[in-house]
Amino acid sequence: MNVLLLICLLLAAGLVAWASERIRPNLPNWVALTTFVLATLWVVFAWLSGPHEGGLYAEQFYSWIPRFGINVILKVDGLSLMLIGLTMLLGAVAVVSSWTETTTRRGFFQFNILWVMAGVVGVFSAFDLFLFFFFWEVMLIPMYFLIAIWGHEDRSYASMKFFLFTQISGLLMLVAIVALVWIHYSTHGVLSFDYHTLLGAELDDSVARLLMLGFFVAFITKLPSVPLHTWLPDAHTQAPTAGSVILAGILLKTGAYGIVRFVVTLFPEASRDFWIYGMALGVASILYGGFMAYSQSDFKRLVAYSSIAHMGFVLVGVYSFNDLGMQGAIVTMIAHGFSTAALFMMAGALQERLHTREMSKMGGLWVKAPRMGAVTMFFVIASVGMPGLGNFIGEFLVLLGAFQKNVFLTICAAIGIVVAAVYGLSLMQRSFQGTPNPDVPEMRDFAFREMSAMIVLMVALVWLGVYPQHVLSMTDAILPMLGVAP
Amino acid sequence: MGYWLFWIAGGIAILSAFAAITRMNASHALIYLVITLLSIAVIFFLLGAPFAAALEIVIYAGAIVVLFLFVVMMLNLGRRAVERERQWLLPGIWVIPAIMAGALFIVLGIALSGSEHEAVIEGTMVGPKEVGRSLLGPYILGVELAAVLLLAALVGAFHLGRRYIEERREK
Amino acid sequence: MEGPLGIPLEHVLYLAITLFLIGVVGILIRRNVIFILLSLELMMNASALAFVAAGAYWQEADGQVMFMFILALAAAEVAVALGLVVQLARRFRTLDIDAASEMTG
Amino acid sequence: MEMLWLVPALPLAGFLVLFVTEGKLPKIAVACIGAGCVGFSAVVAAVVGWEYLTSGTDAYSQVMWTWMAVGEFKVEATLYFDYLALVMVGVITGVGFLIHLYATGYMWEEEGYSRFFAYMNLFVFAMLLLVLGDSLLLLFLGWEGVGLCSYLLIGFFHKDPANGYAARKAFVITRVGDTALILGLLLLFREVGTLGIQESLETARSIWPDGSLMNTAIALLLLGGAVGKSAQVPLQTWLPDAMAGPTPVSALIHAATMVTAGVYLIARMQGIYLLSEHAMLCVAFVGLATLFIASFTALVQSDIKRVLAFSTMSQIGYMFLALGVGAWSAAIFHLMTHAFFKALLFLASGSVILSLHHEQDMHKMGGLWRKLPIPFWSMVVGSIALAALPFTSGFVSKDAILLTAADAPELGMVFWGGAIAAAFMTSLYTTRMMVLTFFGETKMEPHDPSKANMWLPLLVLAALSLGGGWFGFTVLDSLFHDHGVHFGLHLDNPIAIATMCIPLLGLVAGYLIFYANVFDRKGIAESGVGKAVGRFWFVGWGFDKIYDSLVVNPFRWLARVNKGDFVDLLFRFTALVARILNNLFSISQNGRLRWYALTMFGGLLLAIVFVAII
Repeated sequence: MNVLLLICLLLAAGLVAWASERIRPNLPNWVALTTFVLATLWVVFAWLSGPHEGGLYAEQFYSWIPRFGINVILKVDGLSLMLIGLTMLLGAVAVVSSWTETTTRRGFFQFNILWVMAGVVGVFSAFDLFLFFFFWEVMLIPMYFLIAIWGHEDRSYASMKFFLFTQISGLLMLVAIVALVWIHYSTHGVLSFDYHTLLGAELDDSVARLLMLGFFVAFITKLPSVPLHTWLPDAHTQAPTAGSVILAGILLKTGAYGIVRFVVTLFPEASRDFWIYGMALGVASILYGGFMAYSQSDFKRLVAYSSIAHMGFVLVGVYSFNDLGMQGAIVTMIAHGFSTAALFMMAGALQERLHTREMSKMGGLWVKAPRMGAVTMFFVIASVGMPGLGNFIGEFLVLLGAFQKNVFLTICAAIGIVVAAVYGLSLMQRSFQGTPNPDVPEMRDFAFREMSAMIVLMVALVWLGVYPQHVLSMTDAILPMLGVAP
Repeated sequence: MGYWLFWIAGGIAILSAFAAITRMNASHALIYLVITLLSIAVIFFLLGAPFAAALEIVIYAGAIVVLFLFVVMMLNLGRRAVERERQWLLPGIWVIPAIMAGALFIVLGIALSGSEHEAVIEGTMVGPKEVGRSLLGPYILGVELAAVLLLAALVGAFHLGRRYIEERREK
Repeated sequence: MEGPLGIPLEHVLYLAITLFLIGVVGILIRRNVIFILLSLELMMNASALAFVAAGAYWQEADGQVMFMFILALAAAEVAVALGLVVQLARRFRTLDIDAASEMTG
Repeated sequence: MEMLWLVPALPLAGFLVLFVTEGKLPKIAVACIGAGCVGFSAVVAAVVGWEYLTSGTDAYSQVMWTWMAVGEFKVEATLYFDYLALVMVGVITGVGFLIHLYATGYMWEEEGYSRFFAYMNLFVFAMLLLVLGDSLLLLFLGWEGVGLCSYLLIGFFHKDPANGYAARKAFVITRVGDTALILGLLLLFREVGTLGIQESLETARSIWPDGSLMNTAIALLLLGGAVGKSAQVPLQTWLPDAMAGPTPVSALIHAATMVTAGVYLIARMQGIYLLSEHAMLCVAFVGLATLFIASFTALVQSDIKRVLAFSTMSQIGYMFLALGVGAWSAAIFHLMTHAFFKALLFLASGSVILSLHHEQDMHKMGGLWRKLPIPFWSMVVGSIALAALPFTSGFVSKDAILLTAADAPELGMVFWGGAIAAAFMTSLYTTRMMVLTFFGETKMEPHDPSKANMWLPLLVLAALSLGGGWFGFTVLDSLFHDHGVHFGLHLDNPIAIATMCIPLLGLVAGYLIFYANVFDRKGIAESGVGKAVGRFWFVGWGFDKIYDSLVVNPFRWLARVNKGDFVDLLFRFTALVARILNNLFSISQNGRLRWYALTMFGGLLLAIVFVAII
């Protein structure tokens, strides 16, 4: 599997999709969908054919700017492959979900989606810090366009907020990257942005802590964790459905991935000393996110806050520094990708039908659209953490891992499960159950197109919940690399 | 001798420059500007830069200011413009610029008088030949850039003027 | 020209400063665009004078080269600026520079 | 016994079929699938049980697949079948099938027929997984699964927001208990290193031969889970509201099976509890408190299903008491008999309710005994079993509990006294319920909807309620290896005689008070003290109010106040400062050329002065 080829494919497909709008307005959708389905199959094929020596599924090296030690180093290990697979699958789902929603400038719309995805794939596979930062920015700007052009009523505020938060935190990371490279250069005399070279950088404790914080802040902004989360509810709420799906399903994962791949490994000592803060932030996210989710009356906003709570589990898991927590964090990332993406699709479908996201204007929708009700119920239950579905596996493993580290914080995190039940069921009650709202017009139920996307996600969640071993064994091998004892 | 010539020309330049910025009638002001330019040309000549002096007269006084005059004539300002100038140029408007200019003069004067050794210009002639050598030698890049600048100005001026002409034609 | 001229460099620079400041004051007190451009020409000449004086002091051609560049600059500036003046006069029916103050922050 | 996996798989298949067909099947097919798969499951369970009993092995386990494995943490999806599982599976599939059968008639007229049976089948699947799972995590899967189905079925009539509220209340409150359970699992794994039930019990015995603080902590955390699920004090408030669900649901989930999951959990983990006296004591006191509180509350309810709900709570309290005093077999036995007679009571009351067009207020019923003979006689049988009149199944099991409790060291008489007082109250409220419902003047004219599929389960359950006690003598006593539990009649012991007679006394008292009106009942109820006490009992001793004012209302208030997210204020403030500065500076950006020139000149002046000074 050649990752660069995959990225180029996505970039090229973006251009083709943009151009194809002139032939027929619906053609960009087909181009994007085909690309994502093919890419998904490609990833699945790579997965089935197994890793090469050294546990890598792909490895590419191209010289880029040799003078500064910047190269195109792309590697795909189990974690990366899984996240890339998730990305491609959710890409297809996002395209399906916005099939009829977007009516203006579809070509440019799909172009942006494809380019975001290209950036994300790059982020998940770049093993050169400069390249990583490059892709980090590549995925940011099309996303900004997606929100700013096709968003809802408050889009300019939301997109600007999104942009500023991620950009400023990204700059912090850039500073940290450059400083790290410089320090490595001044001690070893080798100017290199290569991840594996930089792993050997010898840093003072205080310096390492500062640099680690630079990365950490960038990633928890993206994750996001309390208190840097406030861009997310606005961005999610205002983004078009596909944008929300991508944001929640994938872009948040880049933050988590960054922590796992870079913060923990590049600064092992500093991160280990930092565990209590990381974990506490995670717990704060869980509780505060859940609490805020309950207080929302906007369907999408509620789901957005619930994402914060779920990503808190990731943070807790990573900072438990053991195999259970780490694996739990990874499974949570994947499962959250599926469940929340589906809920955002549901919010989008409701908005398309009812032209509102306000739950006080819904109520009793089950009567009108039983399929949508059942599907929503499924995903609400999944995100509440029902055993047998993916989210539970992740959250339980996280709790199990965290419990070894700190009992008190684990208890607080476990309370988050109760809060999840409170907001999840309140979402269900306010939108689909209760007295049917007489003001709600007749709405059509899910048809084949939407249902098939949902079924894919449902099957994925059940699979993850009943047999998570596929995912667990893929990341098992790389746990030592992530600084976690197996 | 040269020194006195210099100050005579310089005094004329200052006086006429002052007159140029205070006149109400634009044409008169431009004529005063020409006088300033000519006195500066004299100074150039005294300083041993005959080529610069010639260009000052030919291009500055001869071409640029004439261009000004053309525009002034084209706009056909007349007596009412003079009246309006009189209304605009109130005595109060002088205060702040004058204070600041005075301050700057004092500061620069202090800075200049601070130097120890006497720097005296000998007045040795540096002729067109040296200037040409220098221009097309080390400064060739500057010349190219100046050419680009002039081209840009040409295009810009053409663009601005063309719109004017077209709009007139429509009327 | 032969022989020692005997003009102190400072004096030439005083002259240049004086002319420059007159130009500045001109810009600040006039509202008519033509006068502002005229003041601008004065300032440019003042700086050109400083260049040429410095070049003469060192007995090098560089001062005059700079003068040439200033000349080119002035020519370009005048060409565009006068085009703008014509447009301004047409559009606002006045030469008052304050009339064209729409480009606010 | 290889067919064991089929037992849970059949209901799951039923659920999947009903789920996928989205209610497009005809009702008759839905009924066949819904009840049929549970019936088949019961048959398979019977076969497996028979093989198990005849094989003479202690336990049989069936590994299906490795659920997850991370480092040392490994969870197998394993089914484990032993005596305890046998009883539980028998109750779940047997009683479950009867209730499904009943529900095919009861729900016939309702919307969402298929959805109902899908949920019911899913419930049976989850419940079976709960009792068959050999890993605590698998148990937890079933545990949450039944909680989910309970939520779905309580809120089955989702158009009424009150039902939705009751459903959410049930789910959230049990979730509180579940959180304790999860923490228990975490602690167990940390201390013992496994979540396999048998494995962990063995390890616990070997590493804590004399018990330890950790052991007690684990036991108490598990108890927390059990308390939530089994509606015991202090997490009991959800059960009465859960009666918003259709009556078969109340019978299956909120009487016969799910609410007894806590009892099952403690019985299953008895190895942990046996090592900790304090934990045992806690279990006993939880049971005692619940049975006491609930039986008083049941006396003043007017909704027939709420009476039964409080009665369920108090009966489960008996089971907890039994667990607490170490009478494991008596607890499980009472679980079984309670499943019989409480299911019977619910189904019979369901028939009454259905015939009165969903009227549940007992004060509006009366005089129905002639008009609804089958429900009436079923209720009579159920009532006497509930009141533990001699020779009914309820008597056998409850007697065993009370006598064992009386034998408990030190606190024996406390346990016995509390329990027997509650038993008296049980007779009293049962009588009241029967009198109000079936005797007196007829206030509403019933229509009898009874069909064979509805009265047949009643008959079977009535027979089991009467004769189910024989299981205790014949089978159970020999299966559980705990001795010192008193099954049978003990006429030589005054306590035993009192235990037998006091329920009878209650019956007589009930007859005198509610039927013969010997006392001025109204006068007492309307006097100041009577009113206050009545109200206090009626609201279930005020637990709801306490939780509302301590937790629910503050949470809601905070949620309302903080809807805008106060953290965002920080960032909004930053943005505001930037905007104010922007406005400030854009004043200078006024588009006036001479102003710009002046400021430039000023800046130049400053710069030169600055340089000159330096």
